[in-house]
Amino acid sequence: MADQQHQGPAGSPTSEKEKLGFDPHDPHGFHEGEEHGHHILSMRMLVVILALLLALTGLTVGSAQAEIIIAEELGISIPQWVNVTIAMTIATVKAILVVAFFMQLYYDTKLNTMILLFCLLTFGLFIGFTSIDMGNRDRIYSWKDGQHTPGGTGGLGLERGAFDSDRNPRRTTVTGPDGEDTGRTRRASEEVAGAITDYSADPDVARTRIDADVLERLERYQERRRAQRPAASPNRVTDLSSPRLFAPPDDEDGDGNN
Amino acid sequence: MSTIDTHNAGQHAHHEGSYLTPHGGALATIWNWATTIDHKKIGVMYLFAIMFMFFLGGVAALGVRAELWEPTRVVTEVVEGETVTSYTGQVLVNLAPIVPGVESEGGISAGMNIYNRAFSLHGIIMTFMVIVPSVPASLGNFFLPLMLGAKDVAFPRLNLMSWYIYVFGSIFAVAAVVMGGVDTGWTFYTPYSTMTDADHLRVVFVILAAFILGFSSILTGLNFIVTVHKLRAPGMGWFDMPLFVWAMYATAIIQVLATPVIGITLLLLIFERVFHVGIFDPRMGGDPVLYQHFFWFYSHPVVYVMIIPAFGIINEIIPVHARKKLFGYRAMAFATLGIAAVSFLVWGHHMFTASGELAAMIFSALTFLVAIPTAIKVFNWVATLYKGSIAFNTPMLYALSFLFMFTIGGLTGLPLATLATDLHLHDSYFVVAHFHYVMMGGTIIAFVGGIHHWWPKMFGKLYNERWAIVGCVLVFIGFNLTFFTQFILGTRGMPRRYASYPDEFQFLHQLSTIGSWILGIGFLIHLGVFVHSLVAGRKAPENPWGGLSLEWETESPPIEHNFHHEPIVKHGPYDFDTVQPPHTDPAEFPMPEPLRPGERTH
Amino acid sequence: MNPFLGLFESARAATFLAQQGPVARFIFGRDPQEATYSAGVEGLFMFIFWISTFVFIGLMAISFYWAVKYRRRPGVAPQRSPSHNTALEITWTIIPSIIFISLFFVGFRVYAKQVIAPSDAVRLDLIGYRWGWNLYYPGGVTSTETLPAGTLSASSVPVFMFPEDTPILLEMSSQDVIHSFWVPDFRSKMDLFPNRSTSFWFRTSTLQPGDMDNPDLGYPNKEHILYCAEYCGDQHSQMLGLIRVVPRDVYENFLRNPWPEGISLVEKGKLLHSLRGCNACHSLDGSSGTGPTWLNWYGYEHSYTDGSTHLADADFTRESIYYPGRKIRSGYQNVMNSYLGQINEEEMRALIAFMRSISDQGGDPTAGFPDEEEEETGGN
Amino acid sequence: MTSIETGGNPPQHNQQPPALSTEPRWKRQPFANHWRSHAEDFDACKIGMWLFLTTEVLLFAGIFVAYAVFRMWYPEAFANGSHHLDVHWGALNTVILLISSFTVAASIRNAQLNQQGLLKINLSITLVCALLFMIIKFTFEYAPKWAEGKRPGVWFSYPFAADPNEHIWWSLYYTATGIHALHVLIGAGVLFVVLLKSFKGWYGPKHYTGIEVAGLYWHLVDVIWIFLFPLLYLIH
Repeated sequence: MADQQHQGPAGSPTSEKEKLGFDPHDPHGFHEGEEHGHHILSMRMLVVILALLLALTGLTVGSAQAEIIIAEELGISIPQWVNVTIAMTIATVKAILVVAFFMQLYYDTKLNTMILLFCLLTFGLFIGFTSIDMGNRDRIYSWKDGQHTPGGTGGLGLERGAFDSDRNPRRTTVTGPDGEDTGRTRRASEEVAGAITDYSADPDVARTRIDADVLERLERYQERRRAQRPAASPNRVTDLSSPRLFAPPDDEDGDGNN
Repeated sequence: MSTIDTHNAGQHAHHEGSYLTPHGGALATIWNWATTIDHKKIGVMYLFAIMFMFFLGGVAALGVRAELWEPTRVVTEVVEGETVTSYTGQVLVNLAPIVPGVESEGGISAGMNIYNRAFSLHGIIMTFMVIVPSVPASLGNFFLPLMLGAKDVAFPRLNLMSWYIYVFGSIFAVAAVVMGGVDTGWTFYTPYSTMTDADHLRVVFVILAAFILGFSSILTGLNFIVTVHKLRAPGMGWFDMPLFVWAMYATAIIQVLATPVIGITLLLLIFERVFHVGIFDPRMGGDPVLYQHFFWFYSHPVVYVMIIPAFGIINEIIPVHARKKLFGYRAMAFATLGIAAVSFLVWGHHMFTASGELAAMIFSALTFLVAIPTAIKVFNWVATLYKGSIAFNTPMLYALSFLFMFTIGGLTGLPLATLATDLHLHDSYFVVAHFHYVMMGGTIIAFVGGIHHWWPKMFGKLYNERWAIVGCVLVFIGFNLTFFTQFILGTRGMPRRYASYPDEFQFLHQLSTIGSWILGIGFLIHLGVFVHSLVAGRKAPENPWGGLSLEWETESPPIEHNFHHEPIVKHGPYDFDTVQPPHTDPAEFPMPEPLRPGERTH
Repeated sequence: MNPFLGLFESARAATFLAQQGPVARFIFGRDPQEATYSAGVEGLFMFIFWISTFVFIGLMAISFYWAVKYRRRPGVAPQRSPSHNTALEITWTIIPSIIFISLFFVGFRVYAKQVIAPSDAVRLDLIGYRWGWNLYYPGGVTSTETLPAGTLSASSVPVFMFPEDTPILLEMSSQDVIHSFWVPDFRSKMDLFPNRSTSFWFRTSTLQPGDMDNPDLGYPNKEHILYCAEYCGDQHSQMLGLIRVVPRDVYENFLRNPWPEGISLVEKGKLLHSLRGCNACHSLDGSSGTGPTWLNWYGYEHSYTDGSTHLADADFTRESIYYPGRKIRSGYQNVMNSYLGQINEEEMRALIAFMRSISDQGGDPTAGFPDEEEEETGGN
Repeated sequence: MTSIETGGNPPQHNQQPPALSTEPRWKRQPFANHWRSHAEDFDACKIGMWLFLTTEVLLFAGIFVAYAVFRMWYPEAFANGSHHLDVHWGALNTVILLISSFTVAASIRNAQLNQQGLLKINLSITLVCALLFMIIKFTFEYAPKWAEGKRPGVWFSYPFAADPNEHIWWSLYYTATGIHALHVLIGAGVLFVVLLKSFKGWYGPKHYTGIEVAGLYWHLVDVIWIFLFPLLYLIH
């Protein structure tokens, strides 16, 4: 009785199906013509897969070691992407072997494969878009940086048509020290900078003094920017000099070292 | 109606009572409910737990609105030669003596700190404990198997476990509230969330609560996916499913794929707070923007976990109460799946102001993709009304309010998806109003409408239609008064999460606060209607609205195993023009004239 | 230039028309700053607004009309009606898609203007902290003026002066948590991060003689309120600022002589107390906030979390401001940021003089800087 | 009973008929009454488990994303940190996990073929492998590194760090391997329950859902390690 029930329907499924117009045990034809879930892997197959996996492990360790040896003994440095590609390719192959055979996905319903693929797709979206943002924050940096000067000097940067809001800058006539016409015009913002430069000569306001030599200042500023900018992400400023809020219990001075 | 009774009558000699029939005494009944694996009982327990949490979150919201009645004004006066500074207009500061962790002598900070705790509490409870589980865990649990013609969900014990996880997580959250609450906001943005309240476990408790609730969400989603795949009644193909089921299915996919990411995010956040691992801490080389990516990778898709079930409910309410085949069934189904798919591509629009121009551009473009299926849905709902037979009862009024408010919520999403305008509107009251129009005006309104729609089926009792309509109208007025003003506040420059504001905004804030009271009264009326119905409601017929999906075939309330016989599906869920609904009187629900030979309706 | 050029031009015309009118003024309140992008943002918003309003009213009118016309009548069967119409469905998919695509392009176009400053912009550094802003003018000058307590419902609002008709580029970073620089009149904002620098630019308007937002000033000026838009803790709503656009000569004069004429060291210290955000945590009336009050701080011995007591003299005050984590007052948390590099020697002197002036043990705050003498006083 | 009455076995069938109680457990294992057959129950459990594995993969996705981003920013810190890991222990642990995966796969085969003795042996080997993995992890990897000050985040006190951001590497290392080790422990716990049940004869040709599902989980733990191993130990 129990067994009979476990084995599913009594009677002829075909006739039921014909009578009802669908298979009552598989109403939407989901499993039609599919025999799955009960595949029994042969022992030989299992051993072969294990052997492959162990061999691949050896290969990936070996290739990583070989690279170090090549780099140290022969002095040839192999680009990083080679290392990454080899290691990740081998890892992927290993994972596919485990998933397809040990986990029997190869013999399983298509739905489970779909589930795994959707999972990987989501993973891909997550890592892809996050990397796009985190790795490309400097992409428009060349437009945003490099030409501005502290205090504003104007005109020294490259003229950029497309994104320059100041297509028709308001220009004013530059007058000399005694109010005479010098025949030059300058941009609005230059005037402020010029005004500041003038003060630098005034000993009373030494605090507000900025270097008269704008070119030199521009160079120094850009140098500082370059120094601040790690190779991979130029606009990150990591200030490690500031004391840490949370020091370990035995870290008296809060600088992270005991 | 369509059930083919192939049974031998003798087989069902035993009588099956309603699932609400008590088993023995009070203790036995409580034990029976606490250990039940019946999806209906779990759904009902979820419903009441969610209503309770909604009440808690609502009280916090009223507190927030009360604080904003007046800005905090700094008054300095000279008393006996000394300058004394005092503050007026603070409301919540009166709670300082009973809120642990707040210095009642803290000057201007104390009241603002309590305000911050209030809005954080409101956000955390409403997001993680109300809206995310609201429709799937309560109505979904109850009606998904019924609509599929199944006896239960695929994994009933897992379902019970998910309920207990929900309770466990909520207890953590409530414990944190009792300990004084947190002021992180529901987004837990680092580095603020790793620095605030540094010597207290409150924040960790709340994060842990959200983490635990994630598992509840995952288990519900997993259960639903397998249920939809494996337990559809014979004859029910994919496109014979009610759209509520489609919505649950799409929701479940998002829950399964997105929730684990919030799991790891919150885990790392706990590590950050407890062990200071530095992954999100800028002082140690970590990155707050990375946290935002992690957080929104979950929390944007979860916005669709919140709203897609509401679409599902509206998809049921409108055709049934308009007695009209839903317009564009397949478009609806594909739009649901489309929204679910696109939901994973747009999280970056929460970070337009966090620099990253390339990503901003990509995410802005992708965000507009969401608008297309959403627009299709709205058009389809409106088109469904055409030549229907529209009953102005509570569920339908709620569905129409949903149409009104969700359309506003959706349209105001456009300037937020547009890069340039978002830079102005981001983190302003415009955003607050926008997501309340979607989450509250969309999800909660649909949820309440859905509860009214299915209440007779769930509890076998009718409710007082007149008072329910009064409640609905009050909710509609109160909601729009509360939140429409906030759109204008936002465009005029009111930033969100402000405990105080310049005087120019006061009038609109006061309107908004008055709206919140009306809204509160509306919900209290609904509560009264529900309690009255449970205590003294009239017995509900099997099919009070003339619905066609399978849940209307069984009794009200359903029997313990849902159906006396496994139903066999022979018609679509919305074929109102060709099928007389089960258990209905043709005089009350007359059919359109039969087709003339050669005539096609679609 | 590209196939969308025509689209841009027509959209630009549409946004220009859309931004005019009382509805835009009702929605946005003040006029947009006459910078390059502010009007564009507002126009784009109004463009979306009018499309949305049209769609919304249309949809609601149809719904309402049908809902009433086809309301249920007892015993009356509904009419037959189609349940789908491919042509209609495709139409209402395509048309919104086209609108959305164009919105994206126009939005991106304006966004590019918002994030990319002109090459001749005046570059200034802005630092956000809880709960205030420090703007560094050339030569290290910072703001020296706050609005009276209570203005804009905030305890202190620093005033930042900018010269008229000048593009300004702010290089921004944060000291502690994330903040966001939002000037609603400019219709744009940008976040400040503790570990990366972001930028925000705007063009100040050309002042007309009638621009007198603050009539007490003797010169034309325009004022814009600056808000912190990213939640940053207790006094997030107090983190305001006032951007004051002034004539160039006023600005130049400010850079030359930032402090008001004849200001005493103590008054300067008192100004710095609110300008540098000390007031967010340290009260002057004896009430305890996030940090200890300054009233009767100087010259007294206080106990610290490590069990020690220490006299608050000038040196200790200096150490507490520059290295706040070294000694934590009992009953308080280690939350203060170091002001090393932000408060220069003169400002430090002013702050100490101010603390002395509000302490019973402070002695004569105007009497120079005699540390030895102070220690004697404290020892008594 | 007609075959259209397919709503699973009615409740009363869930109780074992007393006459059959001497049969092995797997022969009289009922299926839940909302299923139509054992096969459906088994299928559903597998789909459910795959969905659960999906969530596990996406949980680890967070760590992989953090790894990718910080590696992009601090390549030096990652290269230096990676050099401090002993590739031999890592490789040994990989081999141990692969073998354990093999024995779990074999134990499913044993259950399918009713080889009760081998089933128990294979499951026991798996548990021993899990134990070995954890011992190696804690004794030879965590303990010495922790003692040398190679610790996560703020606890990092290794004096010879060449890059200021090396603590980030260690944070990720401990987080990734720690969460993975937690999964190993959970997997071992589940397999231990399976082993106990196998002594009571729960698993056989017609009923091996529990062992199949536990096995899937164990394989996933293995797959994640397959990726963690090169990322942490091999890519300099």
